[in-house]
Amino acid sequence: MSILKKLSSNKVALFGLIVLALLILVAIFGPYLYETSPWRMVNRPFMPPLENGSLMLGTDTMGRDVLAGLVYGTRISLLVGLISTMIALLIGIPLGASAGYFGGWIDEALMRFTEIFQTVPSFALAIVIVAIFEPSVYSITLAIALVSWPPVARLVRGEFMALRNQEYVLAARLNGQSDHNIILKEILPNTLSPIIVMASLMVATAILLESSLSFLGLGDPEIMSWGYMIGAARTVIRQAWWLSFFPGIAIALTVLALNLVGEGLNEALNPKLSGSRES
Amino acid sequence: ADPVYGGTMDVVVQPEPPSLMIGLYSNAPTQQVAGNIYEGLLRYDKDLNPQPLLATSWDTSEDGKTWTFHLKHGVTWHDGKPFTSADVVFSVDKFLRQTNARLRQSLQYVDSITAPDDYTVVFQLKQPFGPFIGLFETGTMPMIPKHIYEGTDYKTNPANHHPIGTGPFKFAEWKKGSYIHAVKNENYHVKGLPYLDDIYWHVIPDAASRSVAYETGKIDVLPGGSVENFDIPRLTALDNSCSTSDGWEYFSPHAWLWINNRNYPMSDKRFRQAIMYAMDRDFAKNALWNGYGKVAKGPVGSKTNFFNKDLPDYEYNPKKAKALLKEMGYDGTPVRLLPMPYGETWQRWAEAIRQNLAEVGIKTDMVSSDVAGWNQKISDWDFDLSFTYLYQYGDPALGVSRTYVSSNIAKGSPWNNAEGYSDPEVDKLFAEAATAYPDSKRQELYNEVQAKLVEDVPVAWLLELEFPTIYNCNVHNLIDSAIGVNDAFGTAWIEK
Amino acid sequence: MKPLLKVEDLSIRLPEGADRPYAVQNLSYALNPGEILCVVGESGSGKSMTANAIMGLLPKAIQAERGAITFDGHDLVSLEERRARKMRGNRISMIFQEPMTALNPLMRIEDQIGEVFLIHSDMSKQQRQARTLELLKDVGLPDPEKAMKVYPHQLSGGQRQRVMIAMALALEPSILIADEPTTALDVTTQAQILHLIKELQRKHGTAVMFITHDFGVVAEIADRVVVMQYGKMVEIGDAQQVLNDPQHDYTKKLIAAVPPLVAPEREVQDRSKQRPALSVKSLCKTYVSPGSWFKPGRTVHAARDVNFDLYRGETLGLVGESGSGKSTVSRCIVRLLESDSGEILLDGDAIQDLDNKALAPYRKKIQMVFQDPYASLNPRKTVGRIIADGPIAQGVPVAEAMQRAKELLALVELPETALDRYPHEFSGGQRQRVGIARALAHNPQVLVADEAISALDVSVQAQILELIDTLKKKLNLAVLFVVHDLRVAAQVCDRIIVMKHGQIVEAGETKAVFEDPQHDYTRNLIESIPGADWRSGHQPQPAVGKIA
Amino acid sequence: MSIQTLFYIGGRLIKGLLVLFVIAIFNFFLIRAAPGDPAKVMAGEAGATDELFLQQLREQFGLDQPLYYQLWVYISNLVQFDMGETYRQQMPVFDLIMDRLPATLLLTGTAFVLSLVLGVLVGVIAASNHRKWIDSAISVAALVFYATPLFWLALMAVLLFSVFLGWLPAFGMETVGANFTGWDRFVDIAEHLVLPAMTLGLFFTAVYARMARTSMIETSRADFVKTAKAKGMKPSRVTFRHTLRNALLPVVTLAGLQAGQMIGGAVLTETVFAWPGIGRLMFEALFQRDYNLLLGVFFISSAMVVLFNLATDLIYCIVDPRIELAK
Ligand SMILES: Nc1ncnc2c1ncn2[C@@H]1O[C@H](COP(=O)(O)OP(=O)(O)OP(=O)(O)O)[C@@H](O)[C@H]1O
Ligand SMILES: Nc1ncnc2c1ncn2[C@@H]1O[C@H](COP(=O)(O)OP(=O)(O)OP(=O)(O)O)[C@@H](O)[C@H]1O
Ligand SMILES: [Mg+2]
Ligand SMILES: [Mg+2]
Repeated sequence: MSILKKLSSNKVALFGLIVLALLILVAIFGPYLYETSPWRMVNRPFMPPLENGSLMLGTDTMGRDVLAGLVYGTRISLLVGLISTMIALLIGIPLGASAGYFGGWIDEALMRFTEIFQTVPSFALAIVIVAIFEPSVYSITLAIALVSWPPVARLVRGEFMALRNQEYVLAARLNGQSDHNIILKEILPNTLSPIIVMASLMVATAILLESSLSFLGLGDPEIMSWGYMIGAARTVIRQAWWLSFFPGIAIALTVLALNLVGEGLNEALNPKLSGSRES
Repeated sequence: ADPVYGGTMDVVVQPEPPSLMIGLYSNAPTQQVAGNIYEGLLRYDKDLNPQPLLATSWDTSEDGKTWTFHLKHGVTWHDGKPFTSADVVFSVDKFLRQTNARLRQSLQYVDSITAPDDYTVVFQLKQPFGPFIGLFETGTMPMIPKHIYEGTDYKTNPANHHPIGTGPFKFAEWKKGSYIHAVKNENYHVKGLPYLDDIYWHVIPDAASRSVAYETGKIDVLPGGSVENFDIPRLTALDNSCSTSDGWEYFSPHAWLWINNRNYPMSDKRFRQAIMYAMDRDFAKNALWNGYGKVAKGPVGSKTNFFNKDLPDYEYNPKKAKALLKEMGYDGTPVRLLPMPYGETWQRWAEAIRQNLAEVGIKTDMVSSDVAGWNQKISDWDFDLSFTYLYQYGDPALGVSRTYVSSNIAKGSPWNNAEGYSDPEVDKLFAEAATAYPDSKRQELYNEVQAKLVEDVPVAWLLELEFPTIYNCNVHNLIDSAIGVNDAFGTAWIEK
Repeated sequence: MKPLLKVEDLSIRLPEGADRPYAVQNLSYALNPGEILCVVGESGSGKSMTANAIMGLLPKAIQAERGAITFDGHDLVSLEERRARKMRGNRISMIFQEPMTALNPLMRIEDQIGEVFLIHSDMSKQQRQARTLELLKDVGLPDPEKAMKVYPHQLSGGQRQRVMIAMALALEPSILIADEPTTALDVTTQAQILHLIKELQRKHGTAVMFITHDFGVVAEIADRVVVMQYGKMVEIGDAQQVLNDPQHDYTKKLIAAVPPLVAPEREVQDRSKQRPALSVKSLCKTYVSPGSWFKPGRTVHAARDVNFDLYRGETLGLVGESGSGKSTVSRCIVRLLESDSGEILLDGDAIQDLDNKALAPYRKKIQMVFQDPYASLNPRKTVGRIIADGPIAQGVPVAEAMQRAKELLALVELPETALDRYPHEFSGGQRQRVGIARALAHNPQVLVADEAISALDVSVQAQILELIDTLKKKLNLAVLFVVHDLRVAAQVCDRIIVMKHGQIVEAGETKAVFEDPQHDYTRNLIESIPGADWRSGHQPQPAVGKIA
Repeated sequence: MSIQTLFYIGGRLIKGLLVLFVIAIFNFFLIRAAPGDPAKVMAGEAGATDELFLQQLREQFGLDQPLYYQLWVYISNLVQFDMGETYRQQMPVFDLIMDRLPATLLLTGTAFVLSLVLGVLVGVIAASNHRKWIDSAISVAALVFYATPLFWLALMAVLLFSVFLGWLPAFGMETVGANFTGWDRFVDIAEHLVLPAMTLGLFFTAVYARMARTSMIETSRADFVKTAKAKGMKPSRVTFRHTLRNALLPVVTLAGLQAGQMIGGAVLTETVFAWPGIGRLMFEALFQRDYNLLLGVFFISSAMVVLFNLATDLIYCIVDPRIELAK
């Protein structure tokens, strides 16, 4: 589609897109390169990178393959990022849409509700939720989703408020279309581009959040994730820099790629920024 | 070199103690700090022999039931009031009996505590109690000022915020979240002590920061367990950095895996034995504990009294483990593994053991939880396998039997017989051993019970832990008793 | 006479990807001292670009490729920036189209005007203030002392435009460039502003380059006229000559599209026996903007006791100034707004209190055409769906609805292939046709058109008007035509209602109202129409063919 | 200040209090959903326990009461601005928080001001060099900092500046035991502040820089900027008098939102740098199930958010005359 075309004409965004595509490939197929789990202690601990041909990034404190950890971590990071974003959208969009479309007391009630979530410091809330429901991929994903939906609701509400009085929406009402229809078929498709942009950035934020939680020891113990790797490597950062360095780079790169794509999308989808007309 | 006076010592305390009122809170960080402020009647040297402190001498009757303690003259509390036998009676009979759960168990054997005069205290026991003379250390039986606490609500007494003891250091200030400051007690009852002017205990919540603090010279003493084990070789290799494993003899922390004996497949002895064979405890000792510690042979630590030297070994032998599993017809039911939320090393250890178990065909699901959740799960018996480590307090009757006797099976505590092991013979042997007299008789009984337990594997013993204390070599005489940094730093001094 | 400013062979190149290679091409004309030169042309013809080039305000990506702009012995195209700055705001100044956004919202009026003095003179603060006050008085701002202290948002559009003019004239420049300064304003306000510019120009002898696309405005003020199309100048000449005797086809076409200000003779029908298709009785609507604990809400009576009937086969014009309540009334009628009281009878049935469900069958009978051809079509739907979705929602099978959409496209003179295309692929006029097709999909009896042509270029306007007229006759529609352009109203309406502050002040047959307005307000409106004398029947009409 | 503004502030505060009230109830139940209780945790630390001991603790904390009663006690204390006592430290929650809050405010405040000033400055530089190399350089740098996990950055900073270079202290808020006063103390704290404020601030610097840049570019296309240029103004003056002020409006909004969130967001930084703030306090309270303390920290940080939001709106209203408070 033309969006893709526009995206790929933006070199920086293209770079992000390529990195992201590679990451997705690694996430999907990477684990098949390793027969067993990334937890397997394959060699002596603290082997620096490049020392052993089959262990390119060396081994960690327990003699586990760092590269294997990174590969498995990709999948989990992307998955947690994507799913939590999806849940946040599933909460935020209907909420924001109803608030923005119906206005009045519905708006008031929903926005007060949103405000409560926005008033509690989000990272602290995420920590508490994960700690309370005990760390697992599910609780982490849920916690991230729960703290990240309010901006979605606000954005969607804003868009709906702006669009609900657009003439094509009025026309649809005159046509006798139901509210349900108008929300879903008339307005929602027109709010998609800012939502997509926001979602791409939310995935990035979610990945950061997941790694922060893991770093604090609130990761899923069954799962090798980047944040876990850094958290576990923190105590040995002096002996083995590579243990926290590589996962740190992996996170930064992923988040960077997502941001680049997000910005590229923003430019491609938002005519205000596309700079074709400046007057 | 000769001791010199003066100087400030910076010590790490982790985590921040909840309170310094040692009579109410008997956890390690409280004792680390308050051990300098409060004192018990006795101390113990590194071979666990009692030494005089507030009591200058003690004697026991022929039948081992009457113990008489003679108190030191001229001891004063930090507020200037004299310390007398009335304080001892109040502390033990009133205060600690009410507040200290662990001591309460032992006080069951005590019939009465009386003070014939100001400097004599007599403990009358119901029957001989082998470990009795081991109860007088600061953390177990601290002396509490009667004139401050009598007739008050102990828990809310304002003095809890400004502890008054007889120790070589006086409480000065506690900046919550940052540090605790104690200064020299000029009127300390041991002439010439202490050497140090003051001590700061720093609260540094993060282990990595603690090692950086030591490295940059901000901290003189890292008590055992306050940095991650991975850092120990590096920190000890620094210039002018010393380390010692001394000071844990009294506690001799013993680590094991709880095995919930109630459920299949753990209910099968062969399964439990298989676990013992499956674990590579030497690897754990070397990779995780930097070679510190000792692979545990059985329920009693090798430094604890009445250790049985002739127990068989469970060596690392996956083949044997697999054979045992096959023999019992293990169907591959996965078991839950609950790591101990006490830091990196424990987490890594759980990962290693999970891998060990996986290799012999036992699938584990790791369950994650924080300290509270972990406590709760163990207390509620909601686990299959879980880590723990417990102190032995120098005597199996104090620190070992509690884990194995069936009278101690009760929901609600993570420190009793949580694994649910029950064997009448073991119960009987432990009960007899605690009150047998003299020690040779006890040794016999304990040997027997250890052999029985090692065969049954009610829990999977891991290591006798050692937590080396790392300190600046300018500090001398840091550790001079069996409780190490938990004792007062009265004799410690800093070379200029 | 020596020209003040000379544009010679100017070509401005557009960046790649623009809709054409040059914004303006080989442009040459001169501006004489003291004259008003109007630059006219349709949207995108390069009018603003030329002005920007003169001011040295071309966007970075756009460069004057060739040519010269000579002023006071300097070539403005090649003049170095530092010296050009001295000229800007001082010798040449400019007013922009949008008074609402052309002022800095965060600065007081006083400071924004004072800034000009600050840059170009060394007046003291007091002097600056005094001059500012004088200027504001000059441009006829009410209560100038107070106006100095306010922020732009506290002024109306017309007032803001006056501030802009004051600012532009602050240093008595030799040249004033006005880029569509009245397009966004009401007719009455427009008349005042035009008057003001003319006045000031006479007083100070300023040369004015006036950019507009409205021939009425040209007729009102121009001395000379430049006509532009696609970046090229197609005609230049005296105002009278260009207006009344255009040479170039394009100019002819433009002028022909301007509706003459005479209401054509119409057959007056007696409809008293007919039942009205729509009947509005004592309609009231009041907006109360919510106040708070200590501040009373703002109350606007947007419709007060509005009464009228509308019959099939007739076009009723609803005119009035901005804010007089036209949209309010029309939206109440179609039940997009809830009225406060009064009755709305559609084909004899009262519909004002029906709930959504009960209203559904009536929705078919009354439909609306919207103002903005860009905003009124959902950009994510195909034209076919846009037209068919209404009937589909009312239960018509999809295939049948699509078939009907095809017929409707033919009816509004759009190709059948439009069915599967998206709105952005169409021009404004074509989109408006889609909008009309959508409104007709239900076979309505009443069609409400709220400013349905205001957003379109003149030539396109004419086409849409004709289409509506044809359809009205063909389908025997009752059309409520809301419009602020009286020229248009005069041409298309059978009867006219004039609104002011939510009330109907005058109603009657179009011709009667125009020729003999009863109410002062109506009279004032008619007099404010720019170039009222031109093409009002008092002068000979240009001989032009009918436009397609 | 006009009576209207006062009324407005009053109204907002009341609304804020209502929100806080709901949050308090929400948190109350959330926290009780966690397994374990403070008595267990404390018993656990003691290394030995029996039912009697647990019972004593629960009685002392009032945890033996039914849940609705505990809630009632909590709420009725709260409306009297009493947050109860901490279970561990046995002191009023409010005192403990007030003890730790200044440290957090110092850290986040410094980071906030630093990042706002630096971010806007860098953003403006980038925008005024739009599409030149310096713009790209700044954009890339901002993106990289934006994408780098905070805790990782903190680790690297400690490694570099404290361990290898030895320039700056790696943890704590001041040199303990040095007993500095006056200027010396100020310098001491400042030195300790550098690393944590930098790590916390860098991320936000990146955020503001990006925001300021976009906003500047967008605003520079506004009509009134054209008007200003048409007056013959120097570009620098156009930028600072006209573009910047308008471009800052969205930055102010964002900054207000984030100022509130920074309080809670400092947990990571406070952990790595052993900064004795309330983020860390919360973290510990959570794991110790110190309900009152945890609720207190949540309440205070939420209250800060409410206050910051109000402050933002007031500032916004001062900066932007179009905004009328009473709306
Ligand atoms: N910033 C820009 N970048 C690219 N093309 C532009 C830009 N600004 C204007 N154009 C193009 O330049 C041409 C002339 O535009 P200009 O603004 O001068 O038209 P105009 O006659 O003023 O129209 P209007 O009546 O709509 O104001 C148009 O084709 C337009 O698309
Ligand atoms: N939603 C609203 N809330 C409050 N006041 C409103 C609202 N909509 C319109 N008004 C006010 O009602 C009055 C009539 O507005 P309306 O839109 O009907 O005027 P109009 O004649 O259509 O004007 P225009 O020619 O500008 O379209 C105006 O004063 C307007 O400010
Ligand atoms: Mg223009
Ligand atoms: Mg209108």
